[in-house]
Amino acid sequence: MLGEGILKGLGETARNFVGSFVSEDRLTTVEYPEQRLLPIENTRDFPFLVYDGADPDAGLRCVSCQICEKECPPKCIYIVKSTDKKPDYVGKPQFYPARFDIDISVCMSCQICVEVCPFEAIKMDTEFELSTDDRFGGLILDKHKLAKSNEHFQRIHPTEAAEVDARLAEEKEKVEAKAKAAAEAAAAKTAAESAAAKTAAESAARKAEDGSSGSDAEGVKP
Amino acid sequence: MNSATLDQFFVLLQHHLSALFPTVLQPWVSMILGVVGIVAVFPAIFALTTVLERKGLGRMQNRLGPNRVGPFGILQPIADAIKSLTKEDIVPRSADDVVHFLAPVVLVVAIFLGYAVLPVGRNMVLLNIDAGILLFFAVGASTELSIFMAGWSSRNKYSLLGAMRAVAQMISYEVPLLLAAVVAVMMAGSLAPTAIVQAQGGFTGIFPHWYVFTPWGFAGFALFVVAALAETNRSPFDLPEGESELVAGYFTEYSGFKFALFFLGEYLGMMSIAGYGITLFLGGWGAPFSFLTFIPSWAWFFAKLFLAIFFFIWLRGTLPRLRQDQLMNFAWKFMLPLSLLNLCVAAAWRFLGECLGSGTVAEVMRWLVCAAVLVLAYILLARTLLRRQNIRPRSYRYAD
Amino acid sequence: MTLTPYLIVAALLFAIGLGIALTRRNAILVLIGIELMLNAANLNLIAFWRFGPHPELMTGMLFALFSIAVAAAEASVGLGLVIAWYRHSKTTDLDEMARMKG
Amino acid sequence: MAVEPDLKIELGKQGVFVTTLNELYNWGRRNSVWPMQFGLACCAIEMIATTMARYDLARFGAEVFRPSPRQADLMIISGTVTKKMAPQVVRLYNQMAEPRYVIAMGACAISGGPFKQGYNVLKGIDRYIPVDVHIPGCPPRPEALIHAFMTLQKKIEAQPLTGEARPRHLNAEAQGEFPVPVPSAHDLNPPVNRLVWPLPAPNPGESA
Amino acid sequence: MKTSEQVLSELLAAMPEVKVSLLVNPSASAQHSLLVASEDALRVAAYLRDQLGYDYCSNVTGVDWLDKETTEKRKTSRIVLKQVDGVEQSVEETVEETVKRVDPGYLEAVYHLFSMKHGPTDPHPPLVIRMRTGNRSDAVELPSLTPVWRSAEFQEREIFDLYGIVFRGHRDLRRLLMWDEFEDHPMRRDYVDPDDYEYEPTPHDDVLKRAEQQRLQAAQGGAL
Amino acid sequence: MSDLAIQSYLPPVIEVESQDELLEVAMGPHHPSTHGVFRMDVALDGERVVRLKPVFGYLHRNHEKIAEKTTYLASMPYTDRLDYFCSMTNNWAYALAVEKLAGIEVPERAEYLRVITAELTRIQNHASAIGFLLQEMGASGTPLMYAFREREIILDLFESLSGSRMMCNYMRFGGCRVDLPAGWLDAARQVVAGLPRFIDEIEALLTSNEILMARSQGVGILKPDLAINAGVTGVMLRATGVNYDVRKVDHYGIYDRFSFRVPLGEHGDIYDRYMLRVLEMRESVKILEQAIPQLPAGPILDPKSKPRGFRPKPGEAYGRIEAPKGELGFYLISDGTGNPYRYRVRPPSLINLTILEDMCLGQNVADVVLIFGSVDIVLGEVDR
Amino acid sequence: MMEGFIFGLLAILTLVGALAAAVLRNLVHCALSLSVTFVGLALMYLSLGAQFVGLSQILVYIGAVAILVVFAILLTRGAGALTPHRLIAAAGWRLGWIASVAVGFVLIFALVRSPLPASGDQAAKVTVLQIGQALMGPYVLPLEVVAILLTVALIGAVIVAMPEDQKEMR
Repeated sequence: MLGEGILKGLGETARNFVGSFVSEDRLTTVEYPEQRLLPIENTRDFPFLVYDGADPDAGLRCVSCQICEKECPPKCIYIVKSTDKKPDYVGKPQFYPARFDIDISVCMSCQICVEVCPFEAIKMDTEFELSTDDRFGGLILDKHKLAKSNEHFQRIHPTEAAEVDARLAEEKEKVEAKAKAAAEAAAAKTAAESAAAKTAAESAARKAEDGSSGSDAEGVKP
Repeated sequence: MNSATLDQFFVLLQHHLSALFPTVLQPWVSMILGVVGIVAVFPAIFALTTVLERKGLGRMQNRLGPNRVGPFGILQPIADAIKSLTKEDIVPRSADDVVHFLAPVVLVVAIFLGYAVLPVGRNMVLLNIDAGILLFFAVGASTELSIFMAGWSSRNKYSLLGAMRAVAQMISYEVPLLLAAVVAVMMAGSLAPTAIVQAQGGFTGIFPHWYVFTPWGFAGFALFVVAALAETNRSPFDLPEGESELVAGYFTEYSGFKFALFFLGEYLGMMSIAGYGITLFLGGWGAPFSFLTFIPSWAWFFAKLFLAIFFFIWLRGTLPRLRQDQLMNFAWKFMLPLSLLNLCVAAAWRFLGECLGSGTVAEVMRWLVCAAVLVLAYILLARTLLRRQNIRPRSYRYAD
Repeated sequence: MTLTPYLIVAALLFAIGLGIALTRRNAILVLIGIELMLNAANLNLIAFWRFGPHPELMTGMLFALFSIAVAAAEASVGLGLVIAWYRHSKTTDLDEMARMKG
Repeated sequence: MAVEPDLKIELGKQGVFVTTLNELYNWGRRNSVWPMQFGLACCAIEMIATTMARYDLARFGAEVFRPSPRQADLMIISGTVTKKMAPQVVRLYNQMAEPRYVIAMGACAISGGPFKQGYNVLKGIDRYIPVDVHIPGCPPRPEALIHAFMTLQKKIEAQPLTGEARPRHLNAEAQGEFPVPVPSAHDLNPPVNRLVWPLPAPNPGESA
Repeated sequence: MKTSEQVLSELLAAMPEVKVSLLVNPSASAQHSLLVASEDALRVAAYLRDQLGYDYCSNVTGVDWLDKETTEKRKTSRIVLKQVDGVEQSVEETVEETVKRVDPGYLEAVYHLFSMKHGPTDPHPPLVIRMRTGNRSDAVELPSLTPVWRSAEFQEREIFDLYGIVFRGHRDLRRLLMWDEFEDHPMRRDYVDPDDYEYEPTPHDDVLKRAEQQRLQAAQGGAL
Repeated sequence: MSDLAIQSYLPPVIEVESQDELLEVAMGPHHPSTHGVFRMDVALDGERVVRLKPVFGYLHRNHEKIAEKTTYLASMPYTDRLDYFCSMTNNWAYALAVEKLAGIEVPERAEYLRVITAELTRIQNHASAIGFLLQEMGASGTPLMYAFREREIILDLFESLSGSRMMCNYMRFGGCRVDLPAGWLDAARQVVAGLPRFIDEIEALLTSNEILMARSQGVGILKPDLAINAGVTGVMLRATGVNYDVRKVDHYGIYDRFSFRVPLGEHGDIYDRYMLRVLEMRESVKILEQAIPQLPAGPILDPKSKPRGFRPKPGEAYGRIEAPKGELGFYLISDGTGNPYRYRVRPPSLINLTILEDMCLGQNVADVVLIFGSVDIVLGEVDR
Repeated sequence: MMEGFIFGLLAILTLVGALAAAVLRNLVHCALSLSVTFVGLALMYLSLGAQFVGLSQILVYIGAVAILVVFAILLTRGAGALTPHRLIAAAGWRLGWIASVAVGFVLIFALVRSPLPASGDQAAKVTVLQIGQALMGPYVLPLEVVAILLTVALIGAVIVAMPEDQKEMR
């Protein structure tokens, strides 16, 4: 009969109105600046560069292989490779980015850079409060703004970070064991050994540069 | 302070204040005080209503609504007012600037006039004239012209279409609105709002003699409410400003202060029509139960007003809007016959009362007869309406 | 106040209404003129009722009421005719209507 | 605009009163920002989500989405502005009454974002109209929009009403109408409004 | 449903005069297609729809095939008269020469057809029919299949817009996506984007170079 | 060729008394009800629509051109932005086409994950579509709010799975990108358990509402033969009574393992479309209830699939799925390089609009808005 | 004194409105100024103590007649541009004005010369109740006639203004 459906609808809204005072299901508002949603672990927003230790410059994992720059769908990464090298987390000398810019006014948060990075150097941040009235100053993030510590990574993505840390530690162990073995085997040939390490690192970097190979971390092992 | 003084608090205040002036000026001062009262109180309620509406809608939609400006967001309308008053006032180049300016002014002035005869409490009416209800309808009729002025002067297709719709709708619903109101006038035997309220004054047991508790009164009230919704362009009859088709209806081209005036006018119109609905059917300033009469009359009036406003908000939060032709059909093919029938039923009620005499059995008989006629008519009319529109619930088949 | 000023106003109103009806070409405006003349008559009725010898009889007032009702009827039919004519001939110009003769 | 010049003079004359009036005015403007009902692409959905129950932009008094640009204060450019759409956006902006604000929501609105390699995509709406707040993200989370909204509020609050730094709408010489680009055979004409989008430094990245 | 080969043979059986051939798709999907001559297309389409039940034309699209320049080395053997030991003899000699061949480019319209009539449970690969224009510049007309399948209406307009194929017999052939004043066909493979990266803040070399160029130009010309 | 008598399906021509009495209105591209930046050039005779031309391209973002300039994988995040309500199904359709092109198998667990995410997507899309339809009908947002309330819950699931609320970029050629995080399945089970209550609520609010019925029944009627000829798919098609659901037709993925039914309409009007969306939500809940407990263990990505250096053999493929809006297809031509030679999206939203003119002619303007809303389009997909 | 002042204001309002309706070029402006006249008249009735008639005047003339006129103008596309000067005036417009001015003159002359009752001090209090009783009592026949007239006029107007094709449908 005419009016029945309308009354039913009115009942539904009334239920929600009353419910909003008594039930949490019926008042789903999260008052953002004061309250926040529980962080979701996988959340991704913009990339950042992970560094180990305390010094962002020294501990940056990025070896400036430029894979992410090539694979980035909207082409928002800009890398200038350094001319010199510095040791990475296993102590192997590597290139590092002299300049690493991400234009987050272009970035589409697709995570492809993270997927393709063989060095676990670039990860996704969860920071979203980036609105600014300064388009260039605020939205083009340089190396210093991008660099965030591994602790930060562990805090925002604990599961992934734990995995990554375990893998890196394992690698480091392997490398150290190898180095130890090599050192024991050829303790005398110190000069020759250091030269070999250098070539290995170079070849790894070359491999990494080549787009078709080096898709996984194994590729970098000396 | 006893309850009687509290009840007459504002009347006495007006009296004492005007007594400070020389005798010649006293009626004028008293009048001005009344006007000031209306002009101060109702816009304040309007401001409160906007924030309550936004919060109420929010609650219906599982959210909070404005709550950051001032405590509980209560200062929100003040911020809106400051913003609106200082916002640039744009008059479109091709617009008719005089009419464009006059339209909102005429609207607000006309609607304020309607408050002159609205009794907001015992002895609290600005003009106690004989033909008060007629004044209300006359004033309501002139708001249509201002809406037309707004739509026409903007020289915008959407505005003009919105205005045409609004005027057509308001004219159509004015008829059932008037006819619904006439029932109460008939019974009270007066066009004066105060007399109508007084006619609903007494109590049977603890229950009051409000017209809404009679079959014809209830039907009249329901019809009045529906027509009032349409008359004030509230959901589900908010077609003139139907933003899904017409952007913002007749005030599309209005900005800043003038837009605020329209906004004000619209809400004042809603409150005034709600006030008359209360006066005609809900016993005006009367208390709902005999043991509650100690609460001042004006408090009852405003309590009822807020309830009515809440009802409007509730409807708005629930219902989608009708289409123009359905709206018209509804007015002419459903509302009009039903309200005419309701007139007859009211007359019958009167005569049955005289024929059957007094006594509980006679009362109940009368009640049942009148109610049955109305319910029957309602069912018949509703059925025809739905059948003509070919509306029915459906069932669905599935393919595996 | 006396009766005369009201009657003068009514007379002026009547003259203006007559003027509109006689001089404008638009059919709607002609109707407006006729309405004005009716209103002038109404004003007369009310004024005579008010200043007449027997205001308590309400004759003038009631007559004015009926006149308003009749005027409303007249306006609705008149405008309906104008619209119908406009549908037919696409003009509201009386001179042209006369020229076309249907 | 009628009120503004008078207000300005008034404010200039009276020393102590200025701050209070200034504050009151900015408080009113800040707390009653009505956005225009206007969405372009993906970000529009997040904008709608922001007004919905969980995030509830209404708490800031900003759920009054006005369908008509005349009554709106804020234009949230939510999504990709294509070259075909750009003239309409500028026209809408021109129709808004002062004071008016623009939030460029999402990568596309700021710079063309992921689609900036496209031939029909405008490389940032700030080529044609002044933007007050940029929100990066694709799309930005609803909280990010609220954050931008608060950033805008702070910006309004900090605006002095007199002097050089006064907002555009109190500056009589400031541009009111912005030139609307015309679609032509290969591109929009002009491709950029130099008054809002000046020539950048040779290497803007360096300065950051 | 039938395979493309079966459809082809049925078509040729019914209308032996039409020019239809099978194009084999070497990829894993094995969705082969029928190449239909443009003058027969409408008849073939109508037959497919009305007789073979392909009542649903799902996808219509254009493809741009550029002029293809193939260089191949060919070994040709020919008989040459040579002085061998003073005597003229005909000797067979193998010569290697490079031949440059230019296959003219063309635009292609591809239609993917399905059947709704024949069973909502019968899985079938799409029947693909294609039509080719004569070249990429002046002979770009193809018959419109909108009269047969209404679903082609907007898609053919889109192809007209983005590829520049002119569909004869289309009821409303205007640009679909780009504005009406636009003159290019942007999905063609040789289309050059308007140079509007000028002020991109993205610090990529070429963009920076262009920004610098623009700056210089502006400094010289003082253009706004 | 003119000797050929072909039965064509063309929109009706509305007779008008005189052309100059028509009111030409351009609804859009910023019109409040056009779901973004769509424009309709409408000619009105009074309130009756006598001519209607849709105008597209205000959101033409050159998706196809960009895809042809970049690698196969890099297009995946762009597909998220096609129909920005349904990134999961877009991902799936694209992955399916590439899998067909390159002949990649999908592990079983990944197939289940795809079904689960796709059906969740369908539910939130249909809920939002109903909400927007009611918004157009002027319901001041309440149904939309309820729809978005549930959508937020589903988006939370997506976010915890893929990292992003809307732009999931979750699927890969030959599987999915990441496995489920801990506790996801339980959360999903809880969400699915709560969905019937939500659908009941929406139905109580709307289904028997007389105003909704009055506005939608008998309005915007679409005939089945025209719908088929015009390539209309999805809910729009099934509301006319044609039984065609790509999930059932193509048996793609693992939909054969679930028992679900395809609701069919009868009148092909707005109300049928509304009801079909509601009923499809219920069927999706059924699928989810079956799929979640059945989820097998195993790998989620085909080992042949690699993120970089993906070069399928030359050839072409057309892959399609039943997206919430209709048949979403991807047509790819490979020339053996890392970039597709031709990349084409078959957008259901665009093709479903073909019959907009047919449905709207002769109707009231207010109905046009509703009819348009009932088609359920997303401009990102229409214009690409 | 006060009464005279109010009367003067109202008279000016009424006459200016009427004059504006007579000379303005835009039809909608004419209609709007006409409603100003109606308001002026209504106020005059009110000041004369004819409350009921005054309010009825507003209800009927503003709420119905003015709106009807405006609608008619819109429906006949007369609301758009200004009417060109040459199209405002009817063929014999000079004659018309002369005639109307003459009529007005004669009327006023007659008024001034005729002896009129100058009472009106006794404020006759007429209540709505009395009007109702009069309408239901001695004036019941005219009331019925007017009612029938209105109904017929309503139906007639609808039929006249209905488009041809719809008429045939009935």
